[in-house]
Amino acid sequence: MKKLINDPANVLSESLLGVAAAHPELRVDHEHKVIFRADAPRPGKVGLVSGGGSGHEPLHGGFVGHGMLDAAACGEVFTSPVPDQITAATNGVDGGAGVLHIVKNYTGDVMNFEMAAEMAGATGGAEVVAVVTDDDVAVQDSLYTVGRRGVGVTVLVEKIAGAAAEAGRSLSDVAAVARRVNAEGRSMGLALTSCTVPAAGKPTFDLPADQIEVGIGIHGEPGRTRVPLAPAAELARMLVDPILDDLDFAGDGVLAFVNGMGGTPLIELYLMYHEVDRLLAKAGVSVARSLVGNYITSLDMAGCSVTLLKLDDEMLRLWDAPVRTPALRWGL
Amino acid sequence: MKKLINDPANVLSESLLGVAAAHPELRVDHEHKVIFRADAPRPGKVGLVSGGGSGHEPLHGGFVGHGMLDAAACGEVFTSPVPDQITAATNGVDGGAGVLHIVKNYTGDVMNFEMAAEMAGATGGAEVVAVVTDDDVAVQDSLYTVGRRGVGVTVLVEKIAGAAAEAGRSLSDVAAVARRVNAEGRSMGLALTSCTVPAAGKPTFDLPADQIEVGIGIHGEPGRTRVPLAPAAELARMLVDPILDDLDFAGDGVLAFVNGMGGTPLIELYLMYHEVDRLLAKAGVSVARSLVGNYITSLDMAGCSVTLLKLDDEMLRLWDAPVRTPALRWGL
Amino acid sequence: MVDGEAIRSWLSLFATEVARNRDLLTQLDSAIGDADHGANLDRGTSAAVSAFGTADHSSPGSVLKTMGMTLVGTVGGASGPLYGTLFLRMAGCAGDAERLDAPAFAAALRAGLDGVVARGRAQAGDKTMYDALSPACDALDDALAAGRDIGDALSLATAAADAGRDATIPMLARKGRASYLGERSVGHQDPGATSAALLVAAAAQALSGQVSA
Amino acid sequence: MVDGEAIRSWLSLFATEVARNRDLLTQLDSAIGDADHGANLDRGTSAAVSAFGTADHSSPGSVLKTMGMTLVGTVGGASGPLYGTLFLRMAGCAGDAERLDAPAFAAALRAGLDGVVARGRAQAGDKTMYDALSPACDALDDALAAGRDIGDALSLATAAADAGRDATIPMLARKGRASYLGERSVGHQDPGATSAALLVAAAAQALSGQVSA
Ligand SMILES: Nc1ncnc2c1ncn2[C@@H]1O[C@H](COP(=O)(O)OP(=O)(O)O)[C@@H](O)[C@H]1O
Ligand SMILES: Nc1ncnc2c1ncn2[C@@H]1O[C@H](COP(=O)(O)OP(=O)(O)O)[C@@H](O)[C@H]1O
Ligand SMILES: [Mg+2]
Ligand SMILES: [Mg+2]
Ligand SMILES: [Mg+2]
Ligand SMILES: [Mg+2]
Repeated sequence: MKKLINDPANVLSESLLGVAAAHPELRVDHEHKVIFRADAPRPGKVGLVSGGGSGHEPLHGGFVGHGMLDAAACGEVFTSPVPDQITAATNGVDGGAGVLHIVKNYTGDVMNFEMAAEMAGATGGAEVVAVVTDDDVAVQDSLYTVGRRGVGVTVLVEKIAGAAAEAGRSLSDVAAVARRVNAEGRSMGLALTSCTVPAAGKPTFDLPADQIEVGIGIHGEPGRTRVPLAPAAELARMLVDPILDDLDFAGDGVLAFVNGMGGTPLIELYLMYHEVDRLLAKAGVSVARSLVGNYITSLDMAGCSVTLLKLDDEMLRLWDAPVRTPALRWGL
Repeated sequence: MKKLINDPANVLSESLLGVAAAHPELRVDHEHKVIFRADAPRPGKVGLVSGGGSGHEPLHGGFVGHGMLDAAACGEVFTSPVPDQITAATNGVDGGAGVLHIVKNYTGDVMNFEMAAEMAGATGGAEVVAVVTDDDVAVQDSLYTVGRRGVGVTVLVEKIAGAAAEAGRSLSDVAAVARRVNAEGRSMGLALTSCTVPAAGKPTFDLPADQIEVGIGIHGEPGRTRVPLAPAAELARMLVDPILDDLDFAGDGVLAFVNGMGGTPLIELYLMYHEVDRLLAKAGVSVARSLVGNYITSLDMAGCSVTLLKLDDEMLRLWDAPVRTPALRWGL
Repeated sequence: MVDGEAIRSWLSLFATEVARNRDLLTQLDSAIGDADHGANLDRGTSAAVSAFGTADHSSPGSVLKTMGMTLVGTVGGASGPLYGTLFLRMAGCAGDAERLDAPAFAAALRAGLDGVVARGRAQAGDKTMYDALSPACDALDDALAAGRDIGDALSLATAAADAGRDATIPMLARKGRASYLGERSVGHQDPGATSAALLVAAAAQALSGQVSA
Repeated sequence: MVDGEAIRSWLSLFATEVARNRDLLTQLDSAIGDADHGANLDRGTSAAVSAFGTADHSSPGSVLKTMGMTLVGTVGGASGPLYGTLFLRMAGCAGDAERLDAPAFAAALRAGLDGVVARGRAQAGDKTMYDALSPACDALDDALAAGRDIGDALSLATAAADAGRDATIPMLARKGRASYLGERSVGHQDPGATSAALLVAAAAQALSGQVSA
């Protein structure tokens, strides 16, 4: 394993020291491993808390700031944060208007956020509403399973709900917007290589030089199927087709998001964006906004995911609203 | 070789199609492979042109926009653009106030930009001044060699000179600022892995699992020395010490820039930033601004570089000025 | 009778076994999960052993509560809340009693299992820790009902847990990360069922002497 | 006498040899450069062969100009301007002449070499294409001065270019990317000297018959 680290056990805490040093506009609670806006809590504003396992950077800590999250609770690599961390985040952003938890749909994340919310309820803490993201069409949903994973749409939920909260909307409003974004968004990803979890010390899975994993999540888990490596045009089809099969994206326009898994260079992501854009044009789906880059990653994994979000006027306005975070910034 | 591409020969042209599709605020000349600000040329404003081999994204195309470059000429992967491309870029941004060429110090880049400038001179084209960046302390400078490579400081030159041009400063002023940034900046990089050039199809060099290359550039070339992999704290010393040995950074404050080579996750870059920050504090160097992320990359190489820039008041003001490009954006 | 000290030796032994099997657990989790079960659980059980050093262990309930709180507070992921809830529910069931007799211990373990189900809604055959824990509880109850002593009963429970763990191999996962793999989850042993079997085996080893005493 | 057609066959043969040795050139450039010399040059020489199809080849100068312009316009990197300048300077020296005799051809090649030096400021021993081209020019001049025919002279030039190419192996690079490696550049053959030796060998093969005709 080749990484820019000291002891694998300290990757997260030492990285947070770097975040604190590089970003005076953020405040890091090193004991609880929570990244806050320096000006949190903002009285009267709904507080937005997200969090999850680390290793997906810039998600979530890179999305803390004006117009997006108020705090991110950082679990160990690929391990959801514990309730104490989420509670510290929740209390730290509680400006009296309630707190929204944005939770990716993984058993661990859901349970730890639930336990934190139960504690907040039991101790008369902030009013908490949770929105769970589950946009990954690779996972067959059914009554008997845990349902789809939360992946790329999480970034869009954090941005759009963040803008709604910044605009002073109520907790139930902000939660409704967040749920709508999740409901209208779908994702699908593929991996060219595995990633290496620092504590594990070797790649999570072995992938022969001519094979890829399709239908992966963001935790280095193997995908739904292993298929031969193919040209980008074909790979784009493997990602876009299941998304278009799952939801009708005809309408005013979509946000098209091509996301890198961490180890794939931008030149390839833009090439993929071109292929995705072509497929959407062919399918009669018009693109209103785009996002290309490494936003929700899986450590050093090579690969990408595609997320489409069906925008309405309100979502579009909130997407365009100013945001000022380490990883997403405009208008400020 | 595992890449999100179709034919290795078309990586650049297809990626540029993606850039054009994703960024309506840019205009891409696909024939010449030049990325322009959509509003170029800006009458009365000094035009900023940079360029070089591709594979370093977001450099340079991701830095085209308000407050930074007016155009980027995109050579094939790791191959400087040809004079025609540079000429097309130069003519396309000529608003009557002259054009600054920002050239990284590589034989190929320097010669191709020189030939383009000679042509502009011979054909009565725009007044062209070239500034060559050469900040890499890994390379021993001497009268008999080609001198240092231009690496990380190039990003800072483009931002700071871009702000000066946006403010309406003259060509000689903008060039002077650019030269000052280059003169006050130093960089050093290391690689944990090689990168794979699409046309070559396999890694440029083999690196055993316990070895790293120190003193690398941005073209996947081997470094000055191969040493055993070490903890991040030690790696940071290998990068920071030669920089501090080369230039006295005492003063008002530096811009500390930890750059990823493309395949290294952000969590590691922030961890490295922490180590760098500690070393600077110990050396009595105060940090006024920071930048952490993948800004000048080497395809999928894992590794990082450190750049320090000794800021003065003017540079600081120009660094903070609004910028709106795909990869660096604030204040707008 | 099981006192606080006995519970402490059980859970300390579990911690030792988790540390010893850390790489195995992570490797199993690499195949069908995210390669962290060993690191997660080890972080929690080590923290619990440290906490035992200073915490109250005058009663089984207090030790179990320390264990549960520590796991909830340090493990994260799916296994943190699940194991945490298991021990917290055991603590709740044990109450302030200074000692638990065999049926009381079995009842506490059953309460813990119910907590796991309440939290994670797993059913038999979902390919989770439930598939090792549930047969173990059943075997323990049956053996005690049949008049076997606690040592025998815990040995039978261990065998049942091991069998339940092995039975996860052919299962198609319906809960946890392995469920994302669909058919590809078949043929792999569940990491959580594996750690759960270690927990039961540690009980057999640590408690059978104590209880018969 | 060398006419435009002969120059065209020389440069076409060079293109074929570049294509055949593309991987070798890139591999040499991987060791001490950036792994693109084969791809770069092949892109340029293939483009030149296409350009020959439509361009004027009534004189050596016109073919050499097409070659030089095409390389400058398609190769990029260091070798594009250098090889481009070499052929453009050859074209300038050849002027409008319909045929070049052996001394005129040698003079044109020498002018090309001077262009390479003017552009890249390489000196003997810097570990560049100069180290193959310069001995080739010297050998060609010497052989012609000694009254040898062009076929023999180009053979001797080829041997000199090959020897010059091989001599780059122990050199410490002072120009081009390889110079960044310092001591580590020692022990590797320079890619540009390797392609330059192909150029000279192609001349020997394509021109010796023609010129003696
Ligand atoms: N809903 C559930 N009910 C019971 N056990 C579960 C459930 N979901 C997951 N598990 C158990 O948790 C184990 C994984 O734990 P761990 O790897 O620590 O957490 P994570 O899956 O969050 O990475 C699985 O092997 C499984 O036994
Ligand atoms: N200043 C120079 N003068 C002569 N030849 C040079 C000079 N610099 C580099 N070269 C030649 O160019 C070759 C490399 O060409 P190429 O790989 O195509 O360009 P780049 O180095 O820009 O990637 C070297 O092997 C060397 O022979
Ligand atoms: Mg996990
Ligand atoms: Mg090159
Ligand atoms: Mg796991
Ligand atoms: Mg090269």
